[in-house]
Amino acid sequence: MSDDVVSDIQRQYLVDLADKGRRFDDRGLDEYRDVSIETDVINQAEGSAHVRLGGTEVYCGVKMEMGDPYSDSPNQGVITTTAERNQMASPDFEGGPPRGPSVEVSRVIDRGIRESDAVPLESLCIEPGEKCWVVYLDVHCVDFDGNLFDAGSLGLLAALMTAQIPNHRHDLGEPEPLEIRSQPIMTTAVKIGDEILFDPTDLEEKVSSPRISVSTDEHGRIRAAQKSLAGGFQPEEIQETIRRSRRKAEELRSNVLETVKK
Amino acid sequence: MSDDVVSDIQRQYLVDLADKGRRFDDRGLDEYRDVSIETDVINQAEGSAHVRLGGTEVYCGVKMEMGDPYSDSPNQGVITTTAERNQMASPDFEGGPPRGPSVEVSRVIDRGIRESDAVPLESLCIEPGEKCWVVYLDVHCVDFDGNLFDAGSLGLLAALMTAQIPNHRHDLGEPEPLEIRSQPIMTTAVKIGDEILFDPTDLEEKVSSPRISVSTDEHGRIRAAQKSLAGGFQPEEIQETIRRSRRKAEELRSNVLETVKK
Amino acid sequence: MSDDVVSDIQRQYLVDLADKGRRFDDRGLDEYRDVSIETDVINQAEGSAHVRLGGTEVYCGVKMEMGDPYSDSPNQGVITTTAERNQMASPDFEGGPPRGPSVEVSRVIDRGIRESDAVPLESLCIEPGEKCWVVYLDVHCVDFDGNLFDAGSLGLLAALMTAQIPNHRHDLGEPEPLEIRSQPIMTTAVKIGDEILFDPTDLEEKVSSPRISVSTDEHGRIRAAQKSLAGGFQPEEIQETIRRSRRKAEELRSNVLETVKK
Amino acid sequence: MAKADAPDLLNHEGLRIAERDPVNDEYTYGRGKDELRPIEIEAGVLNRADGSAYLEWGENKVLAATYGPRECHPRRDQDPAEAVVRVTYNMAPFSVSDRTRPGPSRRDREIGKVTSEALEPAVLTQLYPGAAIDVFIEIIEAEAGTRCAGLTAASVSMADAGIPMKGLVTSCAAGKIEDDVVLDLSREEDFHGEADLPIAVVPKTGDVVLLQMDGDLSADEFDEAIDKAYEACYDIHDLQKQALVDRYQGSATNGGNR
Amino acid sequence: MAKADAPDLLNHEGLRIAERDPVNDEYTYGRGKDELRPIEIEAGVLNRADGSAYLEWGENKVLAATYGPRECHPRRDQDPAEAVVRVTYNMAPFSVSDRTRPGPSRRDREIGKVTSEALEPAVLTQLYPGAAIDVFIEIIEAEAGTRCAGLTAASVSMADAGIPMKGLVTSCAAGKIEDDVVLDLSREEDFHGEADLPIAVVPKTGDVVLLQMDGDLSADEFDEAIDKAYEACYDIHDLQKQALVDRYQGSATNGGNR
Amino acid sequence: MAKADAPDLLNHEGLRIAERDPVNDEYTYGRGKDELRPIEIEAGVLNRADGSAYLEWGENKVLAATYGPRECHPRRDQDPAEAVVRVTYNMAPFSVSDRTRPGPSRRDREIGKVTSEALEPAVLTQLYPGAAIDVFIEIIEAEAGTRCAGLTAASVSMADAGIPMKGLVTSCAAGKIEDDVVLDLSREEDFHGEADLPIAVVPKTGDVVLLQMDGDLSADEFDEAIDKAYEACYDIHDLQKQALVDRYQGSATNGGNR
Repeated sequence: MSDDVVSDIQRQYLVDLADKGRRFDDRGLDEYRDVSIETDVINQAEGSAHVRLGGTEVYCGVKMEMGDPYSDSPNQGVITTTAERNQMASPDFEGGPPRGPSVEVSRVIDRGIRESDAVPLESLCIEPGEKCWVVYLDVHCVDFDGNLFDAGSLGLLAALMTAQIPNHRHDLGEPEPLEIRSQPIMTTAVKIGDEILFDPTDLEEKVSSPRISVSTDEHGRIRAAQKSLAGGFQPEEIQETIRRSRRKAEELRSNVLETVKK
Repeated sequence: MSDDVVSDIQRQYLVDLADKGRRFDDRGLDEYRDVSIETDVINQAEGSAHVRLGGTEVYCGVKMEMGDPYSDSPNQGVITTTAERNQMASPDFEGGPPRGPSVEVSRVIDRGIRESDAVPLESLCIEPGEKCWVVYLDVHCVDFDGNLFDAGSLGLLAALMTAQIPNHRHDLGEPEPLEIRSQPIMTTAVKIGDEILFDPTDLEEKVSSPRISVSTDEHGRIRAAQKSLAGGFQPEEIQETIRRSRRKAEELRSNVLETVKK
Repeated sequence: MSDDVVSDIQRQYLVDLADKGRRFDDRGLDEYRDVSIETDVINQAEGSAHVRLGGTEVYCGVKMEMGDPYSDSPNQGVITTTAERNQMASPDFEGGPPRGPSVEVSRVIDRGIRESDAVPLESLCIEPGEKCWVVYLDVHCVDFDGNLFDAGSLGLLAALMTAQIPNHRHDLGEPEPLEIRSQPIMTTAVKIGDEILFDPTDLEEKVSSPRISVSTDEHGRIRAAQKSLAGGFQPEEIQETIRRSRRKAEELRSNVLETVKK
Repeated sequence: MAKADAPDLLNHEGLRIAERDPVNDEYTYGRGKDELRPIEIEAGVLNRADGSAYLEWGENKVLAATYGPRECHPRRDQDPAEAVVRVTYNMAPFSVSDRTRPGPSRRDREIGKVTSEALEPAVLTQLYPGAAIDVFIEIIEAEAGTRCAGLTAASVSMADAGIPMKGLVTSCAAGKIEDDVVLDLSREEDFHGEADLPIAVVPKTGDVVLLQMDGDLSADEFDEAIDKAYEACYDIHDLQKQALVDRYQGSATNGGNR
Repeated sequence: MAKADAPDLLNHEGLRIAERDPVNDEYTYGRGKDELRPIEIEAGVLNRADGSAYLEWGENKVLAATYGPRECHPRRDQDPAEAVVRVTYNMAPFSVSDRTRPGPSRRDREIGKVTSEALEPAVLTQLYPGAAIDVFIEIIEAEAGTRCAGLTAASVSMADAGIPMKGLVTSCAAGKIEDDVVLDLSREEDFHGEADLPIAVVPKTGDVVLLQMDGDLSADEFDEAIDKAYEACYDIHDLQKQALVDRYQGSATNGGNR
Repeated sequence: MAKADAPDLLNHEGLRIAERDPVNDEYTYGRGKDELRPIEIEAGVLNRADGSAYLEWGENKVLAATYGPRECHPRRDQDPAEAVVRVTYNMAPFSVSDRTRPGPSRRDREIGKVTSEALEPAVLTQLYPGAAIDVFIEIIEAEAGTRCAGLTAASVSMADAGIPMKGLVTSCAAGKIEDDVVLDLSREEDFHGEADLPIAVVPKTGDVVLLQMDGDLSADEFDEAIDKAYEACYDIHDLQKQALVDRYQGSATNGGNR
């Protein structure tokens, strides 16, 4: 499937399957592909994770440097999120400066973490108005078969949960874990025909279907959402999807995130 | 007229008309299209103006921020002028980084204001060598039918004349008007056949005719000039055009600029 | 020869000649084209040189500004090398941001100078941790017939050897010469057929031959090397070329560099 | 998102800020929880574009222009099976409190992408295979809800350009302030509020074609916010239609609103 | 533009600065008001370019090269009816007092544009529809008047490349110092003077094809400046023609001037 | 390149640093002068690429992917006579001690260029005129010798993609520490050592297709370094071949190493 365009026959096939509650890889509509997370895979990073979500594979890194707080938030540190659609990962990914899809994935993953206050910005203050931690969150996708939003979000959360503040590098004492105030889980679904399917593959994302990503915290509260790609949802479909998203997030939280060592 | 290239027939038609002292829109050779200026149209800006010059329409904004003076002029503030040829305004305008024509219009409008000392840079000094006002002048063209030079220059002057220094935002006291030392008016003409026509439309600018823009202050002194586009002028044509430009500038000054509230 | 691609016939012709120990311009295999160096050609620069190497012509400039040392090397100044492949110099050179070949020539020339400690970075310190000299080395190629590596390296060395530190511009006293700790000479060869030819022309660099550049200091020590272009060398060819490179460097040193006034 | 030094966003009668006196930093209350800021739309305001619209929404001032269907450059953007809808969303440098650099920011490019994905479903793209429909949105002045304002104007500009569509696209946001779900956040509410949820709807089909949300909502609040914004889209849809009617019945005086 | 700490630009005899001793910051006077700085031009100085020229003008050192007519890439630059003249004007990083970043600045791009518009009217572009004539101007060292020097050299390089032209294009500036209109400003005069007015002329037709001006001039001073610069262009035109004659009569020794 | 505060790079037995305790900043010695760091290679690790490889070499972690032969965009990169081999070499932002900005740096672009020139001689490029073979090297974690690791992995990924080649390309470096020529510098050795000389070899033909060097070497030391690195390439070549055998005999468990 090295082509950006999916044929009508492929689309119809996926729609027909969905009508019967089935998918081309025999998963259930709500079923995620196999997920594995390994943390502390990169010694050079303060925190890191290697995530496989079916055929999608990402490395996530947390780097922390000392920097200047913004003048309008002297008591806060800074978080910057970048998600790269490396050309290695798919024949569809382009080189050159980031275009819409790359910018979107960076910003949506960023909002999922920022809006849930996963890392409280005040906890990154070193000296008010003078020095703070600048935290770089990088998602590096090396193999792509859809649903980069969930793989990247999960990997960054795992990397954050296992990150160590490098106090020793700046004569600030021993390394210590980052404060994690909340653990948002993003779950993504597409609509094919009249059905909602979770954890879409690249092919499922390409069949002109609308997609919705929802970030839920451990209290079941919605912290971020994004509809993207073609087409639309009826409002009741969205409300139903939100409820299923919250359940899936809870599942991922207990099945996958619990394996991440604190 | 969505094409950059004008046919020989169109060109010949305009030349024939000009020979008879006429133009395709029935204006006189020295006649400007209808001009309207509305100021204070953008609350977020320190000064602003909305200008319509025939079918050309621009928004001009003045923004002031506190910044550092250049080390070789510690007693002066900084002025930066940008004129955007937004793709919205014409099918001929290109996206991407600014090419020659966009750079030229920014720089010519900038020189018209800077060389006439319209805003004395010393008046923008807050604390010598430490703090000064950085003044951003932005011309935002949304509809284009030629003569962006005059529309943009007029709009910026009106925006400057009505701008308020935001002292209150930096605990420097009450807002106060910018010091305006001179009021340069730019007038632009093209040569079609053997005739000089003022305030050219897009079509008139496209018929391989040379163009000349002249900036005149309220004492009738020439402060900036620029010949551009194809072809050339005989020296006596230039000298004659300069004199007509000064008259037109005086007219615009009394008819249009006087409507701008101080 | 305005085409990047060289025909098989041309290639075979050059190989046949090389087999007989000859070249299309009648030079010997180890023979350099005429070299001329003129220094102090640009008054605006702290040091400058104009080099002709056969049909290749470059201007080299040394500019020194006062700047901040890097925080991890407070006692050192900064050197930055840029070599431009100006479109003026060859129909094959492209505009736009530098691509691989331009980046390579900058970096290889830079390493030749940096790795031999030609200008000791500590000698550029003005006030530890506070102020240092930032030295810009620029190679500006205006005519290109191959072997930009050697022409640029030679020109920069000559420019450095005649440069004057502009102390007077910063109230630091009289101008004084830069400290030159070593004088690295770069020599470049290509392999055509089974022969090694020094100082290749543009045509010789294009016939899918591998190239090797070696930088040797005045003690005959190797300070930098770079193989580039297509194809490869047998290890004994490299070792033999290194020895010939050292001899050629010594020749250039006494024949050419000695003419540069100290 | 609750921040210190916030003004009261709701007064004792449950009314919202209607106006702010910038000099004395005092607020006038009066807007209801389900009440939109004032909206005015005018179609056909530009000469060069094939279609255009001007929209004021609170203190937002937005222009939208449509060119096309026309040839698609560069070719890599082409789709041989249908027209592509390309949206450039841009903030004028003087449109916000801190001057922005000219040219689309990363935020602008994300909004451009989701806006094009919201407009495309309403367009009969298969009528123009290989072509481009280029929509330009310029935010002249920004308050809050610029993406909703831009999208709503863009859709009118496409209709004005005669692009064949299943229907207009309409956009509106709901949000949460002081634990209440309310319609159409203003600048202060956006800054001090707890959540913002902009959506876009194709009223003809009922499809939600844009949805973004950030903040903190329970599932019930999320539902309530969707419902409020969804319903408001139908009201705004009437304004869009009226602007087009006025345009073609000539009852609008060109430049009347501006 | 008058600035503090300016040296006397005219001495008591009305003569202009001829030289400056940088060590003692002292000036020698001697240049007349209508006198050009020394100019030397050599044609055909580069191997690779189809045509080239080297020019020294005061302390300006300029190279110009012409390639073409040749295929026009990218295609969007093509004109099906005639050749396009594209000019890249660039300052070498070491050409000015403060080192500049490699690559054309905004100033360079403006000068490239107006230079191409000045050269194109002299070229028989309709002979090569769809083609490009690419002119590269490199300022190796800059004093003042680099655009005039670059344009004058560029025109010679085009003639050297055999581009069919109605005539050469010649450029020169006049300016105002201490209330006097004078020819061809030097660095100090440009910096401390009150106005600068560079023009370019096609001497064969008498057309003024480039004109820029900034500063402060009365209408009469403007006329006077044009007249002075215009007349000087005819003198410089002779130098251009001589350079081409030398080139083709072989009387120039390659590299003689450099 | 000798720097202050360097640890002893060789202990009294002439053994090299094998490990560093980052907390106590203490070193364990044990590696011999001609001993490589541990290397593990796995072929066929990615789903989307036509061929891929994962390689660990000391603390370096590298992925390589090959796409092609495929259509060559943009056209200016095309060679009508043969396939072009394009290499993109990139460091992940978190791969090094100080976070790097996403996207290839100038260093990355130079390495990409010389790597493509090292790989191309081994490819039967004339079989696919006009096509592109695109190789992507991602440095996930960097110690020292990343270009050798990347090139060695890239060659395996090309074989895994079925690109017809004369043979694999193998890369290794030698260097100088404390006046001794040793094989395969580690991070501390690279930082405090006196020279580094990476090469790449096509073991089938014996050709050296990449060579870079910086530092300070006598001619004899240069020869010795080449010999050491050259010999080691043949050992690493065995590991490359074994990775491909494992891949096609299915003895590798996908993801085993990672």
